Order: sequence, then structure tokens, then C-alpha cells
Amino acid sequence: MRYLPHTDADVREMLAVVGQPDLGALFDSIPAQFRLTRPLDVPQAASEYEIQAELEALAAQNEHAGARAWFLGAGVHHHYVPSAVDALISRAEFYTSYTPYQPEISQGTLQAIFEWQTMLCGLTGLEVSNASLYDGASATAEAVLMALRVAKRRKVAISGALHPHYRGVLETYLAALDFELVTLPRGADGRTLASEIDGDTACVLVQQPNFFGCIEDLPVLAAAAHEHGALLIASVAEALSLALLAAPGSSGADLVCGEAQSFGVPMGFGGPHLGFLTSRMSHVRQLPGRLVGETLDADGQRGYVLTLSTREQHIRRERATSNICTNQGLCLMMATIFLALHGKTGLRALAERNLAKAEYAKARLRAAGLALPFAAPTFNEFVVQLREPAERALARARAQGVVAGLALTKFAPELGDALLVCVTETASRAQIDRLATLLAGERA
Amino acid sequence: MRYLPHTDADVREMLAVVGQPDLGALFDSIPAQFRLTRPLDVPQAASEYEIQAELEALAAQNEHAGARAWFLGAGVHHHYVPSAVDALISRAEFYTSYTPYQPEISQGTLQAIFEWQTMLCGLTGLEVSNASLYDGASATAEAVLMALRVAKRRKVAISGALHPHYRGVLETYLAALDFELVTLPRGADGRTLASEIDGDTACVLVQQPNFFGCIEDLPVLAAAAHEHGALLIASVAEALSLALLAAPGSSGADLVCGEAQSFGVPMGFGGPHLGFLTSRMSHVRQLPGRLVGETLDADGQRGYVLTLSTREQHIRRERATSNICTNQGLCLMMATIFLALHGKTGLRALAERNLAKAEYAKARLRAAGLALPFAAPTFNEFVVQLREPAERALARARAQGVVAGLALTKFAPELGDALLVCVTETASRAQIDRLATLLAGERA
Amino acid sequence: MSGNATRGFSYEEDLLFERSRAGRCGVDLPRNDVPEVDARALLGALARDEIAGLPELSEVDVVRHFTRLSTWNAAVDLGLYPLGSCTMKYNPKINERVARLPGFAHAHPLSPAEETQGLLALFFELERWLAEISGMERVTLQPAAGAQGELAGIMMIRAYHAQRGEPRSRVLVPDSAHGTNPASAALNGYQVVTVPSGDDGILHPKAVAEAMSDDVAGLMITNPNTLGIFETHLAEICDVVHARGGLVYGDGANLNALVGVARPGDLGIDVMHFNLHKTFSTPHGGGGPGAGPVGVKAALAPYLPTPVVERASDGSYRWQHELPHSIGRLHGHHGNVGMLVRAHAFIRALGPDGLKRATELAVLNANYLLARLRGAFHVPYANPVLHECVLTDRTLAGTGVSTLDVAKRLIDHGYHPPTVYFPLIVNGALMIEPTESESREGLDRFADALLAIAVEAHQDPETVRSAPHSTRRRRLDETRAARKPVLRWQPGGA
Amino acid sequence: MSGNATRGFSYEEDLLFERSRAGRCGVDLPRNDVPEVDARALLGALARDEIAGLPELSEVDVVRHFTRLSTWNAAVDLGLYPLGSCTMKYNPKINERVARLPGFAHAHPLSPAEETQGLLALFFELERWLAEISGMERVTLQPAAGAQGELAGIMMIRAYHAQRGEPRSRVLVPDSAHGTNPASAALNGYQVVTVPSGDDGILHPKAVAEAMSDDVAGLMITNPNTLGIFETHLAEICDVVHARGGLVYGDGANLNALVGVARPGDLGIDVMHFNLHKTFSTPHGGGGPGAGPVGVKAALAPYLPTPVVERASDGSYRWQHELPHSIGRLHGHHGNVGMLVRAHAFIRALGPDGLKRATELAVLNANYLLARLRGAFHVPYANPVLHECVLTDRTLAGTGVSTLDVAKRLIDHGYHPPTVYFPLIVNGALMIEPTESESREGLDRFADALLAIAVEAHQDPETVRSAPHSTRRRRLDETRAARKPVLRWQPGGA
Ligand SMILES: Cc1ncc(COP(=O)(O)O)c(C=O)c1O
Ligand SMILES: Cc1ncc(COP(=O)(O)O)c(C=O)c1O
Repeated sequence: MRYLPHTDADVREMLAVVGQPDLGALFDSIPAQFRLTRPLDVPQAASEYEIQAELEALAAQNEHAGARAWFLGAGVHHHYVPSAVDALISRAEFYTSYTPYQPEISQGTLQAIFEWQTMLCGLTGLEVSNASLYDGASATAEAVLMALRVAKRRKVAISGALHPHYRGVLETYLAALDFELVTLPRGADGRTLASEIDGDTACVLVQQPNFFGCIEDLPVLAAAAHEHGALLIASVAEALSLALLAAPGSSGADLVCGEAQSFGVPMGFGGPHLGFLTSRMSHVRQLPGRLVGETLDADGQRGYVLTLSTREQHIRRERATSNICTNQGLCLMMATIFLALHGKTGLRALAERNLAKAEYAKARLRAAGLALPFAAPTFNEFVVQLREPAERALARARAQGVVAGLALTKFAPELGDALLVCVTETASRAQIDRLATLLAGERA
Repeated sequence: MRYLPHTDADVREMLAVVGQPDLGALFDSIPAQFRLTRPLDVPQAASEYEIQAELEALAAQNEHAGARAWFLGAGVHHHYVPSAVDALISRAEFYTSYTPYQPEISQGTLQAIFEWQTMLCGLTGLEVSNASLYDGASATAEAVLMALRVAKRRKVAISGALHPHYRGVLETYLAALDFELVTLPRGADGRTLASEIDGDTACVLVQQPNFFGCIEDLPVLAAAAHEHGALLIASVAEALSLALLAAPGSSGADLVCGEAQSFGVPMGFGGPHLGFLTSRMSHVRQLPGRLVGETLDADGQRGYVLTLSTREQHIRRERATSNICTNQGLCLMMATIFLALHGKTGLRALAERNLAKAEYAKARLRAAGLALPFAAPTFNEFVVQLREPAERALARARAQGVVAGLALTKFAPELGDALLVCVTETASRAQIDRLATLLAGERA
Repeated sequence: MSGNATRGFSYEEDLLFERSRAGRCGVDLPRNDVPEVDARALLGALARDEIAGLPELSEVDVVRHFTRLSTWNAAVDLGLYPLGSCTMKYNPKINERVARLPGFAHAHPLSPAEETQGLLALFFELERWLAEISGMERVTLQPAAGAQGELAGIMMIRAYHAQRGEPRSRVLVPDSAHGTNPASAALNGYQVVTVPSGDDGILHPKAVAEAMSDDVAGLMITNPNTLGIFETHLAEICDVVHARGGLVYGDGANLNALVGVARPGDLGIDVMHFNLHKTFSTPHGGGGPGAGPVGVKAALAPYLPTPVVERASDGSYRWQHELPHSIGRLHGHHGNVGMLVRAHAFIRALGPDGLKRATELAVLNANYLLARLRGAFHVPYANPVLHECVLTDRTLAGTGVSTLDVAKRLIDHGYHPPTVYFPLIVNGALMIEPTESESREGLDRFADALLAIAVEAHQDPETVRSAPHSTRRRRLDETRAARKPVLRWQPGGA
Repeated sequence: MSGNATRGFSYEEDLLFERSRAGRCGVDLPRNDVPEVDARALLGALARDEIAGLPELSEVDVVRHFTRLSTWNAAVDLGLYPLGSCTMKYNPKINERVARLPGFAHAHPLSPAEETQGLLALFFELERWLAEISGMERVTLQPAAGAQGELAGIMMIRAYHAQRGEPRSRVLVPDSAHGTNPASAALNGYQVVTVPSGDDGILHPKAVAEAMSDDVAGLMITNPNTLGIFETHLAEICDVVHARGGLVYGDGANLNALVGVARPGDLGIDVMHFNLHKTFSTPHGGGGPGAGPVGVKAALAPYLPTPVVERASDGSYRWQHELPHSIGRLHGHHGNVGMLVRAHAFIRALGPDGLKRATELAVLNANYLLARLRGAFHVPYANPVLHECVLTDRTLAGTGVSTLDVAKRLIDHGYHPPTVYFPLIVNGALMIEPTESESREGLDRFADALLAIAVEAHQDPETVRSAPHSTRRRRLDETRAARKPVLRWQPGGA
């Protein structure tokens, strides 16, 4: 077997050193009645060639953004990833290493995390970032748990325009705990209304832009939350918006969490992605996840280490701020490289391009006679109302090679036959024109 | 522009240091009338995204072995390349480095070349291998030039079953020189006949297996050559055959040259591939191309350097053994990794699998009533005679997703409607059955 | 040194921000084919100013930066990486290739099932295989790592008790457990009760029985435990827990000791997680991503997270969202899918015989190292070990050299250190897990290095205590980092 | 040190053969679905015995072996690699991605043109672009590297004279030329006549006129020449050659100094090669592969190698094999196609303005380094330089430190040395070509390192003379290697 270096002679000689007659004897501590006496019922071993052929066949059965005009987002976004990202994360030193517990032999990973933390602070307008959480949904749940610890109250006010999957995960995470969850209603313009907040409220959680693509007015929500001593949590599912919209931290958010998949991580059927969480320095002891800090070595030279680990499970055990251990390190590396490549001007330009494409699409859809139900400004995603069952329109578009968006029928039935449409820099004008034609129901 | 680090401020400050007013002034040594005053007429700059889209569109227009049943060989062979090969040659230290002129900072490349030289000696049965030539065709031409230098005679006897492209390149290389070229006829069994050799003959050049897939009887040809004091050159276009057939060097060949693409180098529309040339140590001073040798460092530790460079153009100039400078280094790296992965037993097994698949195909084609004109044994390639115009059969097969082989109409019209069919480990039994059905002209 | 490492140099490299120069950019956008939009005009105060904290670099700057950074890391592809409990086995290259196939890498989780049948089929198969390997009934692939798997498992246990109308408030966790175990239980609102291991390093039915009550939802157990020792009394312990209505959670981090040899499900485990990034060869990525599928016995199947994949009678696959008793959704989408693809490829590569052989060799390797190192280092427990072994620095007492020093000195020999000071029940633990990927002669070189350090500790302790000496950075001051945390770069230092 | 390199270590790694253990294998074959064949029975004496010289290793052994080897190399992605004449510019990552597209990487050269239109279109475009950049009429993409391009070019010159019924026997080559020039001419059966450069490092019409005769087929010239100096008299020199019926071959290795600024064709060059691995950013691969397309003026077009790509009136592309005067085929197939794809991507990435800007910055960088280093090192010629500069060790006379020592000492600073002792007409030459990829501050660090070495040469010459000190291997004994060549590993040494 190609992955196993042992020759029969090796095994024999090693057994002799160990003092065992055969390999089976190594397992004598396992009571005989529990020893498996039959081969596992999994397929026989395959060569690389066969594995590749099989998986290519399975891969070929999935629609993907490389081969379609793509307008489906809803928390997972199709952006172009420069080739340097994959080339660099394919360095074995990055992807075949472990969590940087031993800093002297892990400075590469550590410095990159420190750089990520710095950039994410700049983007979110806060002072400290952790070294990733699983995904946007669990990062949002962790943010709420953190807010509950910080505020020591038991009411959580959640925007009704939060991504339904984020809400689902949050409910799962909170199920065992003693808390009360209230939903903030959506205004006619698509934005969250700052009602239901009171002195019991630990935190107000809004998505920015929200699930329907609308840009929330964070200062208003922050004022409402802070008035009652609650924390404002901004959950960002499209991290690219951070390059264009006022930094949530500067708009009053106390915690910013979310999903940074847009920064160079492939959609990958939903994962692995990149959860993040930033806060003010004053709350750092309640932050979940790893942190990298700067220090000096024995010669007085600058270096980086994992730090403040007394928050973490391997030190604090049941009193830790979270149970997370393995995180999304390599996705963080992708995002760090993506951000370094784009930089200050490139990321802004990319975000502006997304805005321009989406605005063009909105104009085209309006011109095609379709209604856009929400008046609030949007970034690269918005809702459009159809004149026919959403599934029918989607199927027609798909038949023409266009993945037109997400039917909201299941998620927001009150909107009728509506689609959530995401338009990124990858959509050409011609594709957008085609989308408008297809959704208008005219012949393509 | 993403590849250019200079900011405007950098340029200004650097010009000041240099003492020039502007970038244009740097080119004042170029007479004004020769300065280009218009922009180059090439397309405007494109982003990565656009380049990828454009080239994906061009790539999609080419038939390729990943998406067809593939029986086309003729010197370029479809073999599976283990993923480790590309992963390793994608290490920037290998592919973004230069020729290892400075050994202290190039030991990685040097050691790998030394390992290649060792393995190629073992495979070809000779004592010294160079560090690659451009491709099998030019390696064959270089081998003949070397033989002419060694033998100091002017007649070259070439097998009529040499790959026609190799013959073409050889004729191009020899065109300027004073020599005589004779062609050795092909026997009825498909093998080369040892006639036309005399005391003026510098070398006898045969391909092994020959262009028609037939395995030559090298000892017989060697005896004939050596009897007249001529060198025997074996040119190997399918290097995998070296794992199964008697080593040419052990069968009397004095020089073994050819193409090692089969060792892990993609077909790539014909290049870059991997020319090689091995000889006896006694002729090493006449060998073209780079050589790596073992030595010691200042501490007495083993290391590797380029050596015997007095054969080469950068030292010997017009008296060099060849003009080659840049060679096929990274392809050599692929082949070295491929050979290391397969190793002694894996390479042999792979070659035996090729043999078994080809034998099965021969049996199926015979059973389908088609004639195999040559009786000589073959490795993974053979000639089959059709009962219809070859182009028609090929087109029919292609329409069914089968690339059935090479029409010999142009290369060996005397064979009538014949195909050269190559069957490697990548062909499944079902695909071979399908090939037989399609070529037999029955309905697929 | 051991013949594994020798003289060399490192490249220096500043932070991205220090390398930044205004005006550089490492990307160019495509030509714009739609009207420009003035973001300020459109969004007003909703738009932001300049993005503080982002650098400006060309593509070549960025490539060099991260290439240089990479050279400061140890890696499995560079050598033995014997972190105990982490199963740093070889990450096959074919896994990386197939995970990048466009039909996997660029698929969208909200594409309908009909358009993603290949992925659903892969999920379905992988679930079956993991169930078979573990002796479980069903498996969810959603959890993103082992700890999230634990969370999911404990949630299911909670839901199970709730459904039976008898919510409970405690979870038992052995003192040798990994920190995620108590943390996961606590995150679920459970009170954690620590159960002491016996003098032989394993758990005894008596200790469990003493802690067990009708208020205990279950026990979390790692088997083999974090000492690498098989929990010989596990069946009896499970009986104790089950008898009082509790359930047993299996931490599958050490499954590499059992695949093909014994199945946690057969041993009495009711629910367990798999670390695909350990047992099933997906890379650790410098900290993640991993994947932590959870297998359950039939009794817990109703509580699985949604959605789950089902095969219809026509052979097609679909998502089942309607599980009335489900704990709900754990991940924003379907989990760390790229890791599932890799694990699928790994199981296919090994097959039934290869999986078992890998287990046997992993165990052989650990036992071989133990045999070679015994004496030079203290072996705290006499029990036979499986895939990893724990040693201590007690043999170095009096030299002033501790486990940490030995670990750092190994770096000079070109080795990543083992896990240190874990499990907590062992003083000065060195926890070594070689995995099946290591050849015999590779183990010998590593053992030679450790033996040389043991000698050196007696002869020249100061050299060991001040190690590493050959790295770009010497020993780093972790206390300083924690005392006045600097967690991001700021212009001018601050 | 310069802040570029610091302390570190290297991994050791034996030869593959020394790591080999009988019974290991790094691949598994697919299940066999056809009858086994007994090779011995079928082939008899035609079959071979065991393959001596091949090792036996597992996949992980092989991956670690080559990963470790790689860490012993310098590389463009790790830093400045200022080899003069080699144009070690950044190799964009998108080039690597597109070259691996299956429709390129797994296409077959004998597939019919109708089935490979995408590749033919790419050839056609690239040919047009290179012709436009160089001012040539047609381009062949077949030559596999610059030297094979030279060979092709000289062959065309030969065919041209032959066709006119006046074969000639000599080729003029300046003394500053690269070794491939005289070698290529000689390989074509020409007698090489060396033309001396003037005291100003460039070629003078008078020297050429003296060597020129009716028996001279042509002149090979590099412009800018290997000193980085523009051949100011080139037009006049071309006139001299043309007047006697000769042709002028341009060695395009230094085209990086001219793209978008001046065109060799406009300067009087009749035929030239391009090194795509220099000017057009394809990677050097540790020695190759490169690609050496050749451009010709109309008069030489009939002699181009076959086949050539043509566009039919319907827009489709086809191979033209029938060129009655062609020199024939130069490559087994269509040349190093993967490099053509990369070069295509590079030209697309830069466009007309970017190509020119790259040239300007390459020249700026060389001039900047020259300005910073002048004084500490001797500048042999006063003429302005373009993309590279040549310095010498004359300023170090008396210290015992030579160019070679300076080069080796640079390694300790983390830099690959420049080209040394070339061109041959300069004593102790250090030939530095930074390319446009280097930032200003990167150049400053490099200049600082060289200046530090110049100081060190006076203060502590022994340290310089015994450099490098920080590499896994110290200075290697090249004489020993050549005296008793060991060119392969053999069991037991020998
Ligand atoms: C014994 C044990 N349990 C649980 C975990 C947690 O798994 P993960 O890191 O995948 O969350 C680990 C891994 O670090 C472990 O070693
Ligand atoms: C001036 C000059 N001419 C010719 C060549 C030969 O080119 P290649 O190495 O591509 O064969 C080189 C490159 O080494 C060179 O520098």
C-alpha cells in the first residue's frame, strides 16, 4: 500500500524489538469478544487512478460556478480567487502543519495569523480578532454566547432579517441554555426595526447587509441597544461588504462576527469556510478561539505565539470561553493572502465593482418590469419579485445555463415569489442582461 | 499592474539616484529613429479573471485524454501521473530556480539530477546519463552527432522504422554537415534488417520498440554494427518499455537516447517533454548536455555540482559537444519523482500492465477479424489493418468518444489503411472492447 | 545532531504592513462593462473611509512574503511530526487534487439536490463507511471539527433525555480527557463531574459507578485514552452508565488505534465523533479546517442535525430536512465538505485491508518507540499502549532539564516536538504518536535524537535548557505575550 | 547580514537509493481487468531482469525526500535572483494554473487540427504578438530553448544562402557573445570568426567590416549586449553585413531591455530568437524547460521549420506542412507548448502599456543598482546600461577576495549570486540583472549586502574567501568532481 512504508522485514524486526509475536498481539489489551473478526464492509482498495476517475465522475454531476452564469449567494459568494492564493496555501509547510503550539517551529503560521488579526480589526473597526471560528453561523452563535457572558443578562434580540441558517445554528447552540429570544421585525424598506429592546436584553444581533441584502443602519440600532446597556452584534455574511460599508465597529457594534469566505475561499458546497469574531480589547478575556500575540525571543527578537490561552478549553476545560480546538486555519491563510494581494485599494475597488454590477442588475430587472420590494440600499445582493412561481423561473434560467438566485418561498413566504439575487464581479453585463430577460419571462 | 512593485514615488526617487529626469531618458542610448513611438499592437492588459476565462475557452476546444478513451500514442503516451509529481514540482524552490550554477544554493536540483542520472543508467544499461535534452527527437539527433564525433566516419544507417518526426529532426540537424544517410529496410515481421552496414558506417540507429511498436532484436543489430566498428544507437520513444525489455545497453547499444515523457510528464500537445541520452563512460567527453557529479565541500561533506563543463558551450564555445544551454530540468524532476514513486517493482508492474492491455487489445482486434500485419512482439503499441479508409474509422470512433490511434496513411502508405494503436494502463477493458467494435466497423 | 538536521539559514521577512508601499496592488480587476457607481453618493454615511490596516503590495511581494513565512514552519511533508493525540499522518496528494475538482470546489450549498447528485452520493457513501467502521447506525457529516462533533453529540444526548421527559444535569468526564470534552459538556449547560483514572491510567467501573446517578446524562470517554491505553473495562463501564439510563459518548480522536480491529459501537459507545483530520488523513492546515462527523446508535438517530442525506427508491439522493426531534442545524451549510471529499478518497485508497493494516502499523510504531525509549525516559504506566505512548522527564530529575526543554531541543534535531504536559494526570508528559506513516528507520533516527538529548541533559543541561539554538527565533517568551497582549500591528508600534 | 537572512537549519536527506527498502512502493495499480500476460514467456530474451538502479520507497518517503531537497534551493519566489542574462523575473501564478488546464496539458500533438482549434488559435495569436513586439514578419514557436532557436535561425540563414546558390562558410560572432552563439553556428557547419568589441564594450562597424566578406553568411549579435549596453552602431553594422549579402542574427536573450521601446526588426535584425523563459516570464524550472521561438523577416519566411499554423478564410486554423524551402522539423512535435501558454498569459496580463512599463522598470532597476554599487565595485565601461550591469572585483585587488568569493558570500546574506566571470571580455565580471520584479527597497537591501561584503573584503577577507558559511554544504570542490567523475550512485560507493 503506497502510504505505508513498512516492509515485511521491518514489521518482523520491529515486533522483535517490541517483544510481540505478531501484529495481532499488539491488540491483546482489547477483550477478544470485541475484536473485529471480519474485514470492514467498505470497498476494496483503489489506485489513485481509480479514485480520481470515480471522484471526477461524482464532481461532474454537480452544477458549479465555473460553468454557469452565477447569481446565487445567500451567505456563500462566488468571487474570483487569484491563483497565488492556492499556490501559496499548497505549500506543505502551511497545509501539513498543526496548530502552532510550538512557536519556534511555527512562526510562519503565527505571523500570518497575526497579520489576519490586524487586517480584520481594520476591516471591522474593532480592536481584537481571533484566529477563526468554524463558519459564519457558529461564529454568530459564539458571539451571542460571548455577549451573554459579558452582559450577564438573558434576553437576546435577533433581527428577523438574519440568515435563516445562522438563526438555526444559533438556536441549536442556545437550546440548552437559559435565555429568551425575541425577534426584531423588519421594516417596509427591508431593514430591521429597533424595537423589543429593554433592560433585560443582553445583545441585539443584526446581519449587515442583512439576509435580504439590505444595508442596516447600524448607528440607529447601536443607539437603541446601548441605551439599554445591551451589546450590538453585527454579523457579516458577505465580508467583502466590509470594504465598502462603514466599519461596524465604528458604527457602534461591540462585536462583529461572520463569514469571510468571500476573501479567497472557494464556495466548496458550503465549507470549509471562515468564521470570524472581533471585539473591543476590554472584552478580550471573554473571546472564544485562538489568539496570536507578539513577543520577544531569548535574543530579544520579535516573534509570535499563541496567547491568552487561559480562555481556552485545553487550559480552562469546562470554564473555557468555548470548546473550539481545531479551527479553520488554512482558510484564514487563504483570506490573509487574498487580502494581502488586494490590499487597501484593490479590495475597495473589488467591492465597488460588486456594487456597480448589482446596481446595474437592479436597474435591468426594474426595466424588465420586475419589482424590487425593498427600498433600503444594498451591496451585491437584493430581492426581486417575480410574476410566476420562483421555482419555474429558476428552472427556466437553469436550462439556459443561468443559476438565477435563491427562491425565498421557503425562507420568507410573506414575500411571495421572490428571489434573492447576488451579483458579484464575476457576472458580465451580458450575463446580467440575460438574467433580466430570463426572469422577466421573455423568451431568452 | 499587479506584477510590478514600483510606485510612482519609487520611480521618482530612483530616477533621482540614477540622475535621470524620466524613464524615457534611460533609453537615450537607443538612437531616436529606432525608438518605438506608438504602443505595441497587442491586446490591452487583462485581469487574471479574464485571462483564465479566455484560456479556459481555448482549452475547451481541444480534445484531450482526460475526456476520451485514448489509443493515440506514436511517441507521446497517455499514462497516469500520480498527484505527488505535480505537487512536488510545484514547489517554488524547484520551478522558480535557475540552472544550478551555484551549487551551494542549488543542492536540491543537483541531487535530484544525480538521482535521475543513476536511475536512467540502470534503465538503459549504460554508465552515464546527461541531465536532459530537449526531446526524444533532438536527443536522437544529438546521439547521432555524438556517434559521428566518436567514430570519425561519415555514414549513418537509420532504421526505416524510426519515428518519422525523429527522422525529420535528424535530417534538419544533419543538413549542414557532410555525411551520408542510408535507410535500413524493414523486414516482413516489422523489425529492422541489419543490411547496409559497412566500414564507413559511424552508427546504426534503431528505435526500440520501433515506430510500428515492434520490439527490435538489438543483439543482432549490435553484432552487425560492431562487426564493422560502428556504434549502435537505440532510440527509445516509449521510455516505459525500458522497464520490461532488456536494457539496450546490455543488448549492445553504445548510446541510448530518446524520450522519457512517459515518466510523469503530461502529453501537453507534444511538449515540454524530456529528451535523454546515456552512453558508456569511455565516451563521456563527447556527451552533450549537462552532467552532475558528486564531490565534497570544504568540510568534507558530500555534495553535488555541475561537472565536466569543458564539453559545454559556455566554456568550449564553438568546440562544444552541443549548443544546448537551457534544457528540460523540470521535466527531469517530474520523471525523477515518477520513478521514485514507482520504484523497481512499481515500474515493472506498470510496464507489465501496459503489455497485458495491449495484448488483450490485439486479441480483441484479431477476434474482430482485423489483421495485425507484423509478427514481431510488441510492447504497448502495434499496427492494425482496417477494412476501410483509416480517416473514416477514426472519425466514427471519435464521434463515439474514442481516439482510436494514428492513421499511418501519411507515414507508411505501403501499409494501406492501417492504424497505429497504443494501449496503456489507462484503457479499461470496456474501452478496448469498444475500440475493437468500432474499428471492426460493427455498430457501436 | 541526529543526521536529520544540519546547518542552514532562514530568510527574514517583515510584517505585510511594514512591507506596504502606497500605490502597490497585487490584483487588477477585469475591464468594467457596466456603469460606474459612486458609492459615496449612493450610500452616504453608510459607506466607509479608507480601510485602515490593509497593506499595499504587488503580487510578487505577496508571493515572496508567504513563501518565506512558510519556510519557518515544521510540516508532515518535511518529517516526523509526533504530536500525541493529533495523528499527524501523511496527507495524500491525490486528496488535494480531487478536493479541488470544480464540481466540488465551486459548487454551492443552496443548489438544489437534483443539481448536486454527485456530492450527495459522496455524502451518502461516506456516511455508510464511517458507520461501518465505527459500528454506528447513522452519521452526520455536519460538524466542522471534533469539538463541534462533541457538542452535537452531547446535544443529542440532551435531546434524548428531554424527549424521555427526564432531563439530567451532569456529565461525567475522566480526568485524562481532552479539554474539549468538559468544555463541550459545559457549553451544553451540563455540570461536569470529573472521574479519576485508576493508578493504571484507565477508568474503573467502580469510579464511574460512584459518580453515576439518575441525574447523569452520560459519560464522555476516549478510547484508547489519552495515554494510548485501551480502556479494558469499557464494556462494564458502559453497562454501569446504561443501567442508570445514561449514555456513553466516545471521543473518537484516537480511532486510529482501532479502525478495522475493533468498533466503538460494539464496545458499548452510543455516540461518537470522528476527526477526519486525524484518522482519515485530511491535512491539519496549520490549525484547521478539520471535520468532525458524529456517529450514533439507532436510539439517537432521531436527534441528528438537519438536513440528512437520503437515497430514494430510484437511486437518487435528496436532503431530508424534516426530522421532528432533530437538535437542528449545526453548521451554516453542510460542514467542511472539502475534508469529506479527502476522507472519502482516503478510505477508498486503503480499503478494508489497508485500513486495518494502517491501524496495526500505527500501533506497532508507537510500541516500537516506547521500547526504544524506555529507560532513558520514564514510563508512567505499565499497561500496553496502542497508537501512542506517554513518557515523562522523571529520569532527568536533578539535571534541571524538563519536558519543555527536551521538546525544544528536539527542534534542533529537525523534529517537531511531541505533545507536552498532556494528559494532565501525568507530570511532565511527553505524548508521542508516530502514526503509521513513519518508517522504521525514521523512527530510529527520532529515537536516537531523543536518546541523545537524554544523555545531553545529564552532560550539558544548559544546552538543552536554552534550546532551540538553530531556529530563526530562539525560545519565545509566552509570559510576556500574555502579560501585555499585542494582538495586532499598529503603525508606530503602540 | 543584511536583514534578508538569519539563523536557521536544514534538513538532511540521503539519496533515494540509500533510503530504499526492498518491498516498498509509492504507487498501486488499478485492479487488472484483462488477462495477465507472462512477459518472460511472451518476450523471452527480449525481456529484462530486475531494474538495477531503481529504489523502493513509499509515497510519504518520496514526498518528504523531494520536499526536503527543495529547501536547499534558492528561488525567485524566495527572493532576488539577479543572474545576469537570465532575466529571473517573477513567474506569475496564473500562468501555472492555465498551463495545467486539461485541454492543454492532456492534448496530443497528433490529434487533428479540427480537434485542437483552441491550441492552434493560441499559437496563431502568440506568433502575431511576438512578431509585433520584435518587428518581425513571421515567427516559429517550435524551438525548445534559445539555443535551439539560434540553431534554427542559423539554419534558415544557411538555407537562404543555399537557395540563392551562394553557400557561405563563416559566421561572425562578437567576443562578448554568449557561448551558445558560436556553438550554434558551429553545429551548422560554419566556421566561427570572433569579432572584437571596442574599448567601450560595444561592436564597431569597422571591426565588422574587417571581418566581413562574401564568404560570411552572417553576424550574430546580442542587443543590448551581454554588458547590458545598447549596440549604438547596430544599424550601421547591419548595413555593413547586408551590403556583402550577409544576414544579421539577433540573440534575443536581452529583449527584456527593449519590449515596447524599440524593435530588433526595425534595427536591421533579420532573424532572432525569443527566450520566453526570460522576457516572457515562463519559469526556469531549475534549468528548463524554456522556449525559443524565432522571428524572421519576410526574406527568411520560406525557410521556417514545418509545420506552421495558418488561419483559413473561414477563421479556422490548420497546420501547413508544405513549405518547400523549409529547413524541416526541429522538434518532435510543436515545441514546448506549456511555455507558449504561459507566455501568452503574460502578454495578455501586461498589454501594450504594461509591457513597455516592465521594460522601463527593468532598466531603471539595473541603473539604480549600478548607481548604488559604483565605487565599491569597479565599473568596466562608462556607457549607459539598460537592463543589466556588469561590475568587477578590481576594487578588491590586494584583499585576496575575488568575484567568486563575493558571489559565495552573498549566499550568506540570503541572495543567489549574480552571473560571474561572464562576459569573458571582462575580468572578474559580476553581471547583475534585477529585472522589473524587484522593488526599490528590495534592491536597497541587496545593494547594502554587496556594499557590506566590499567592506568586509578589506576588513576580514578570510570570512569572504571561505563563504558561504550558513548553507547546508560549504563551498563545493568542483575540481575534484571533474578530476574523478562520479556521475551516478552505485551500491557500495565505487
Ligand atoms: C482527544 C481529543 N479529543 C478532542 C479533540 C478535539 O478535536 P478537534 O480539534 O477536531 O476539535 C482532540 C484534538 O485536538 C483530541 O486530541
Ligand atoms: C545571451 C544569451 N544567449 C543565448 C542564451 C541561450 O538561451 P537558452 O538557455 O534558452 O538556450 C542565453 C541564456 O542562457 C543567453 O543569456
